[in-house]
Amino acid sequence: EGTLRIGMTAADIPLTTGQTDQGGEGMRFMGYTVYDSLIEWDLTSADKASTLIPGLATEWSVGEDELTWTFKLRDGVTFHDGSPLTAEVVVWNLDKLLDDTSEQYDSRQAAQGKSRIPAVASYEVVDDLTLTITTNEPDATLPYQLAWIVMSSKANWEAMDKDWEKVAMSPSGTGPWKLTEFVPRERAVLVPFEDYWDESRIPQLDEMILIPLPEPNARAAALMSGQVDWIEAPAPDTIPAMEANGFKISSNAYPHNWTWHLSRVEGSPWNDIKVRKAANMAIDRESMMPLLGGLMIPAKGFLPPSSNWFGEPEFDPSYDLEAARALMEEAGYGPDNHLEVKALISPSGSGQMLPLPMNEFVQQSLAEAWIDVEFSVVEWNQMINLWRAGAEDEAVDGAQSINFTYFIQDPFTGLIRHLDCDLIAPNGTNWGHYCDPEMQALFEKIKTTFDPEEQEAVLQETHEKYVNDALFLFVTHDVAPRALSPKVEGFVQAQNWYQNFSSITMAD
Amino acid sequence: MALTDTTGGQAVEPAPIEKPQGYWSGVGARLVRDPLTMICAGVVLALILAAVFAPLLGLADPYKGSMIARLKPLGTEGHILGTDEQGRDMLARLIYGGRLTLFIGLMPVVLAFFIGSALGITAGYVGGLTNTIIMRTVDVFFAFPSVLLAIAISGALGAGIVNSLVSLTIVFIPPITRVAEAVTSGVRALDYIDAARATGANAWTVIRVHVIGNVLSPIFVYATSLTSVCMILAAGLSFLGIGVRPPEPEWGLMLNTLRSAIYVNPWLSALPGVMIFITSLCLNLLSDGLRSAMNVRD
Amino acid sequence: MSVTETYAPSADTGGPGQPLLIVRDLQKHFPVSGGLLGRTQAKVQAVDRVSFSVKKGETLGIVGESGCGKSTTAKLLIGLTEKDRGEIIFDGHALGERLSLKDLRRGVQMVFQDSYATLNPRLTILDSVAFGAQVQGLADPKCLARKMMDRVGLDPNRFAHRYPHELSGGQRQRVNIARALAMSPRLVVLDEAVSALDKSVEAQVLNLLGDLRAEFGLTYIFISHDLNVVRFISDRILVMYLGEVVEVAPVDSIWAEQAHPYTRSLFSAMPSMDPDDRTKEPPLVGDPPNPINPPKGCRFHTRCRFAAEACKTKVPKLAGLSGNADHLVACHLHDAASGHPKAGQGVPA
Amino acid sequence: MTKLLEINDLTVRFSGKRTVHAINNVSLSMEQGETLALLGESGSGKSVTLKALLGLLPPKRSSVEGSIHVNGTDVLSLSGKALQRYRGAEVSMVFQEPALALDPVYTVGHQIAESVMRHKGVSKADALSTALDMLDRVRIPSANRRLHSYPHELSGGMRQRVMIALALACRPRLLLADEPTTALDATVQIQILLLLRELQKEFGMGVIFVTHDIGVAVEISERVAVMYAGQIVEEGTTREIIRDGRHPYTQGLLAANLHDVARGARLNAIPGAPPALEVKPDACPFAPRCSHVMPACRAALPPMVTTEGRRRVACLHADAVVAAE
Amino acid sequence: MLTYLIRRLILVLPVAFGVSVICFLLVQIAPGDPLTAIMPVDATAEEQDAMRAAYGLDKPLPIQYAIWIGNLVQGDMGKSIATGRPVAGEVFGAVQNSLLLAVSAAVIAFPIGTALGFLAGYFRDTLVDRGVTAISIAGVSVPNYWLGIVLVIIFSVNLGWLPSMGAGPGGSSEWQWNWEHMRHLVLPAVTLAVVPIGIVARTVRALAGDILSQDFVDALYAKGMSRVDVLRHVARNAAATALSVMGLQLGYLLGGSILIETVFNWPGSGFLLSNAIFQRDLPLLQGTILVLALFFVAMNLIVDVAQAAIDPRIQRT
Ligand SMILES: Nc1ncnc2c1ncn2[C@@H]1O[C@H](COP(=O)(O)OP(=O)(O)OP(=O)(O)O)[C@@H](O)[C@H]1O
Ligand SMILES: Nc1ncnc2c1ncn2[C@@H]1O[C@H](COP(=O)(O)OP(=O)(O)OP(=O)(O)O)[C@@H](O)[C@H]1O
Ligand SMILES: [Mg+2]
Ligand SMILES: [Mg+2]
Repeated sequence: EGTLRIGMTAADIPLTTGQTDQGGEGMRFMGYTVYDSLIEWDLTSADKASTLIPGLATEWSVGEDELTWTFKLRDGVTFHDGSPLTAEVVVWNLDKLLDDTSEQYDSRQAAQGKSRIPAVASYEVVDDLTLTITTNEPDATLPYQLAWIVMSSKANWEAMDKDWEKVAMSPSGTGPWKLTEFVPRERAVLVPFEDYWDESRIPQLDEMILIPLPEPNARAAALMSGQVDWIEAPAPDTIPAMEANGFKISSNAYPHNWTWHLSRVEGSPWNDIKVRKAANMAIDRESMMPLLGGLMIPAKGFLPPSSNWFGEPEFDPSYDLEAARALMEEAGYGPDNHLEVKALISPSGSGQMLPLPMNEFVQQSLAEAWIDVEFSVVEWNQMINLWRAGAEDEAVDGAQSINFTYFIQDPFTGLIRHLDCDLIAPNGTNWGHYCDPEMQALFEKIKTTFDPEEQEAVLQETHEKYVNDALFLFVTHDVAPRALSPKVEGFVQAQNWYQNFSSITMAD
Repeated sequence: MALTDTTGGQAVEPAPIEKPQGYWSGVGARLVRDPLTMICAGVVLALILAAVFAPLLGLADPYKGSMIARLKPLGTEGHILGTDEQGRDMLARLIYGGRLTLFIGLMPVVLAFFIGSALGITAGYVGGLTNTIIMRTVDVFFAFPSVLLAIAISGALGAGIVNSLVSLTIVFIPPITRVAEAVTSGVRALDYIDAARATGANAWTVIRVHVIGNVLSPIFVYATSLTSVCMILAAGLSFLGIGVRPPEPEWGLMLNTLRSAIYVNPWLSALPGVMIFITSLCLNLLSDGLRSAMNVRD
Repeated sequence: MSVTETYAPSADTGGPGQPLLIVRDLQKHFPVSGGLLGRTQAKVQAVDRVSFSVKKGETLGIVGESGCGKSTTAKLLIGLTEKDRGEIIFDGHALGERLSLKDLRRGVQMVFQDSYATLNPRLTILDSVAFGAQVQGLADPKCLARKMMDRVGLDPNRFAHRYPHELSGGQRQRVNIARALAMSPRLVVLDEAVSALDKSVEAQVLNLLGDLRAEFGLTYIFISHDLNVVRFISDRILVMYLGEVVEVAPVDSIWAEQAHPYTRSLFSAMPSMDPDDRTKEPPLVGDPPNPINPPKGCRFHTRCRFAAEACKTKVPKLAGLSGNADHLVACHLHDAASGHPKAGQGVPA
Repeated sequence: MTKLLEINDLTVRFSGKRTVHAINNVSLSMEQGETLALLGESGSGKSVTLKALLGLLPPKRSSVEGSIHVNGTDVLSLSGKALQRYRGAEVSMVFQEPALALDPVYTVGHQIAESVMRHKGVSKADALSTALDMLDRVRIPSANRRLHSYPHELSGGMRQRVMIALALACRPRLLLADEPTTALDATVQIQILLLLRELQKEFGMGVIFVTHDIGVAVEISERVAVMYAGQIVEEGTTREIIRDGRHPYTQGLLAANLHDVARGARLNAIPGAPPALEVKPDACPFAPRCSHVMPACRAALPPMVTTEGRRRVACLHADAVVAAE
Repeated sequence: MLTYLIRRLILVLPVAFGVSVICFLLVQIAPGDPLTAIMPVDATAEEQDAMRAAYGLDKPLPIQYAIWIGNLVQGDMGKSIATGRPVAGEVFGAVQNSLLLAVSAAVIAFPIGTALGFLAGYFRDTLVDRGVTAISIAGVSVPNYWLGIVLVIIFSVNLGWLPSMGAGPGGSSEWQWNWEHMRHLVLPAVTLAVVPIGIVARTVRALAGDILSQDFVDALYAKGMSRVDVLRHVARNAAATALSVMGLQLGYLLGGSILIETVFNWPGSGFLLSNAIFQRDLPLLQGTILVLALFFVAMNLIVDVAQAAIDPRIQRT
């Protein structure tokens, strides 16, 4: 019933051909709506952290060699164009991303998808509904990786003269929503796919319209003047006015953090665990709340406290200035001997929340513990480059930390990529050049523990080490706020980057 | 010495030595008699002085905020003009903000005035091929509307004070050059230039003594009329996020960062806009006043 | 110390017999651009084949209709406009050979018509007058300027620090004269120097010019379109038509007989001053033709009552009258060999 | 028969940045069909007199006193439609700079026709044919083509002919000509003067011809009024003025004309310059420049001495000077 | 007239060439890597190189320019890095929307500005004049992006009369001439019109004042013309200059609407440009600027020709 108009933060409609761009928001609105992946996130509950569930694959298992995975596909799934989903189509989709000699190779989708499945070495059709995927080394995180990869229709691509440009205008997936209208940068109209394989997820709405509205105030004004029914990431200061006018604010914990990634190169003051702990304890996270309109979860570790992988770390980074100062004194600093550090921050950036005021707050807090922070403010794009370049790069100009917000939804993005010795910049995104044998062993263990429950235990152990060693400056977690018109009903905000829109209805 | 009186009686009355009244003192006198212009000059001067001597005014630290004291309304004790989204004192930020705003609002015009005048006077006086080269190049820049050019250059260079200065200076050189060229070739055609050349003076002397003095004031008046445009544009760049970077106080940027506060405290978030408006209004009026004061012939 | 003592013109080199200025075959064509690519399409033949000489101490008057090239000639003389062709010889030295432009400008000065436009509005009178002397590196230019101002009847104490707009037209023209004289020139070119002035002021300035000429031994080229004024001040008169010299003669001679039909028309066009004998017929019809494409042959033939076939093709030469070699005229009627039906008979009455 | 023009005690003062007493108690009268030259130096108030006659002075910045009657109509009391009917039909004007007095963006034909249409209420076509006829009368060659020319396409003399055609198109009773030949060459000037003379006879209108050139006045007019500092200092027939100018200023002007002056002789120039008229003159305004000045001249305005007929002189020496000659 | 037209057209060529060079160089001076924005943040160096080669960013500058200009003359402005779609299509769609906005603003601004300017010029130095001068100075002094925000708060958020963003309901930009769509135009067009109102009023005032002080106005009165007639003459005299000022203003409106388009989320060229800047989408940035600049050049040309056509004083050979 009804039309839901959504104001996105993206400046453009995400890539419609399959593998989306525009980060998490892209997957949220154009990935998991129009498409499905073999393995998906469970988005039905608001109360617990989401876990992986079967998607287009109904079951999967790894062989004795710990390298070959076998996937059984769901029977009877059809694309919006009517063509059936088969193992051949899945392989075709993987080639689209990984095999640049294949006809269907699409550099734009590959740019988005390839790096998500580093473990995949080869794949093969077994029968119509069975395929195998072989990894280059044992890697138990493959299911998480595959949750990134969505399946587009091969038949549609062929019908569109094998031209991805044309596919973009009229794409076809297996997802609960069909794209019927697409005006770049302006709007995309999604309607329910009545033949969706999961009847419980057939959308109740007549239409869902996506509108890019990158400017926060334009979003707020659009919502309040009734031009859209839903906006992503309302600016905190607009929230009271919205609530006063009857708009609803929906928010929930999800795997996203706002942190200072610390440099561990030689000479960095952050190499001293006392300093790291002191800094963590110097921040009064509760006092930061008003700045964000209460829409934050104070960090107690790298992952949100509600995460299944949080574990039970001994170190509690909660505010304790006395303790912090004591630690600093132990480390050789004091009121007359401040520690001077340089920090990279950026004035804006996707998902960065309110980087300037938040960083200034951190700066003031650290000053209380005799840590004087000098900011090096760079533009967001530049910041990404510096982040890739690593702490040792000249361009970083001696900065000893970088302020970043991380998508931490799976073992790789959540834990491994930040501290793996093999991913030290520029090979990967271990910005701080951290390398610790113990940690390395834990990462190895994650990849080789194929039993989900055991794996969870290892992940917890890893995160405990993150916290106990105070490897980051843990500050806060975003809660993915969105403002909804009072007419929007039935939305359940999952603890995830992605959301389920099928349950939503519009009141009259 | 015996001179025949051909003077026609002018020397009849005793001749008191007349006080030399220079051109500029004349302009000054006319300006002083123009109340509106004087008020505007006062406002602009006050802003500039406040900006320059901001540290001596005993203001709050414009960079130091407090999360508890965010977005306090106007008239709050200790924060007459309230506080911004980070709890920083608005009065202090507006005054310190004047520094950067006026700097990147006025400096490009000043730079462009010197560069453009030099180019335009050269083109206008020398003429010929030099003129063609300079003016055709200027024509190309004229093909870009000023806002577009400023945004394009700033957008390409990225945010930052220096980049803003560079892009705005580039934007304002062509119009000033064009005016300078037009004025100079106009003056070049006047008889007094011929009269000066007829004395055997070289080109540089003629330019220095006879051209510059006469072309500089119209160019200057024109340049002053650009200051308000430049200031609005500079603030616009910051507003777009390609001008001054946070956390520097700058009116355009403050306008931007306070935009969402409009729902909390509309008056507060209007303040930077009001400052820009008042300043550019005064600059415009000042420029008009200057124009009429410099017009010797009436 | 009197003004005369400070007046230090360059030394006379050729003796009194040597003309102060000889101009030969001067030509200036201004390009007019137009057409598709803005190329030069036509030329304003502003000055063509102009030759004359000026004796030391005499005043040569130049008359002619508007646009006939009087000012251009004047500007060519002091190099303000670059000549296309021709020779300028000042006191025996040819410009460009033994005479530099700067030296020429020291010896020849000019007073322009529009007294206002020739003064820099941003300079005080004193600075304007002293500028030339300063440029030429003369000693104490300010003092010299004050003396010159005094000499032309402007009390330096009152006027030195004024600006041009604070002066009347007559006073400004005095300033212009003072400025020219501050350079101690030997030849002064006066381009319509009194035309813009009221009659009563004009008389004052003419008196002044006469006095100065006597005092400093000046030579004048006096350009005007007022025949009465030219007659009053000149020794000889040169008549121009469309960029060319049509007649040159001593004043009395030309007043007695205008040898060229154009000159005659010009003289007849003067208002009569006798209420009982007013002009009956306009001596000429129509406006002067456009100098962009002047008529071929004798340029006056389109308006000349006596024009014959020869006039349309053949350019008349400037030559002395048979009875009066000082009286030069360029007309086929006076040239027995011209082929004009009435050649050699002179202009009919 | 009513007088063509009757000006009584006209006084015009401009206020604004500077106060200028431009016209001071000027009285003047003209018979039908008479030509009068208004002679005087720059700033003596000639143009202002003509503008006052047409009600063209800027109403906010000028104050006008006295009276002006043209054919019995009180001009100063006219306004609105009546004023429009009067201007151009009863009295019309030829300006000094025809290049400036013609609207540059309309063809000359249109500009003449416009006037005809307004006063005669005829159709545009008829008005254009009247315009064509007028252009013919002022001897413009190939008038048909010129009808569609813009002012800038014409030479100076041609433009002035157009101005005259425009002014005469509605057959005014009085033509005001403000230095119409000053900007022209001598050869063209005489053509225009003769043309005006001829047209004046043909149309039988009165003409006021403003000039500062005595020679021009002689060529065109029967009578001459000499103006100085906003006053008429002498009036008489052209012959009287030329042969027997009585006011020292008139004499000075005659001498300055250089007609019949020996070459190189010293001129008998009037020294000094006219007064600025910032205050209303309460003595003879010419006194500071006059060589015959007496204390009485500086004490009060000299009376206007009317001698035989309509001849008058405003000078205490009016008779004495004659004796001295 | 035809020769004039052709000559003006020929004169445009070097300017257009210069414009293309500037547009091309403009993005070359940009620091940073244009691909940053579109690659997933953790893309490898190898993947980045592949991307770079795919976009031809690995070739030397002159060659890049030659390729770019070569494609350009064939109507191919390259593909947007961010969206992969052809730049030409994106830009022309956006320019249409901007043009709609600019023309609407012009339709509001020019008559109002002209009327105000005429009034002020005619009633020079009176209260009317003062009032108009005040309005026009305020108009050119107001930062219009700020004014836009204020108008949104008043008319969209508080009063709810007019929409605050977009070019049509539901973000749709398929323009239709109905109230549903035109409502969206009101606020941005009015905001954008404020500056040109000021400028046109000032220009027309000066023009009218100048013309009214010319001799021919006296001459018109002298031949018995009424005030209305005189005003007609004044208007005709002012037309050429006023028109050229307005033509240029229209160009400025088109090129200068970027701030307003950002405030109102108007899917025009300015909005596109600001996206291109923040995404470092070089081909798009180049293309947008180029099209806008060329449009401006064309506008100048039209203005010149129109001016020559209505003003007999301008040489038309
Ligand atoms: N710089 C120039 N460029 C082009 N044409 C010129 C230039 N200077 C003069 N002319 C033309 O040359 C011709 C002669 O001009 P000049 O000024 O010498 O005439 P003049 O006799 O002094 O006239 P006037 O009496 O009006 O001063 C005119 O047709 C004029 O238009
Ligand atoms: N509109 C005006 N406002 C103020 N003063 C004016 C105005 N018009 C004329 N005057 C002044 O009135 C006086 C007479 O001017 P008018 O134009 O009548 O002189 P004129 O005799 O026509 O001189 P010219 O020969 O120069 O045309 C001058 O001092 C002039 O400055
Ligand atoms: Mg001349
Ligand atoms: Mg006059």
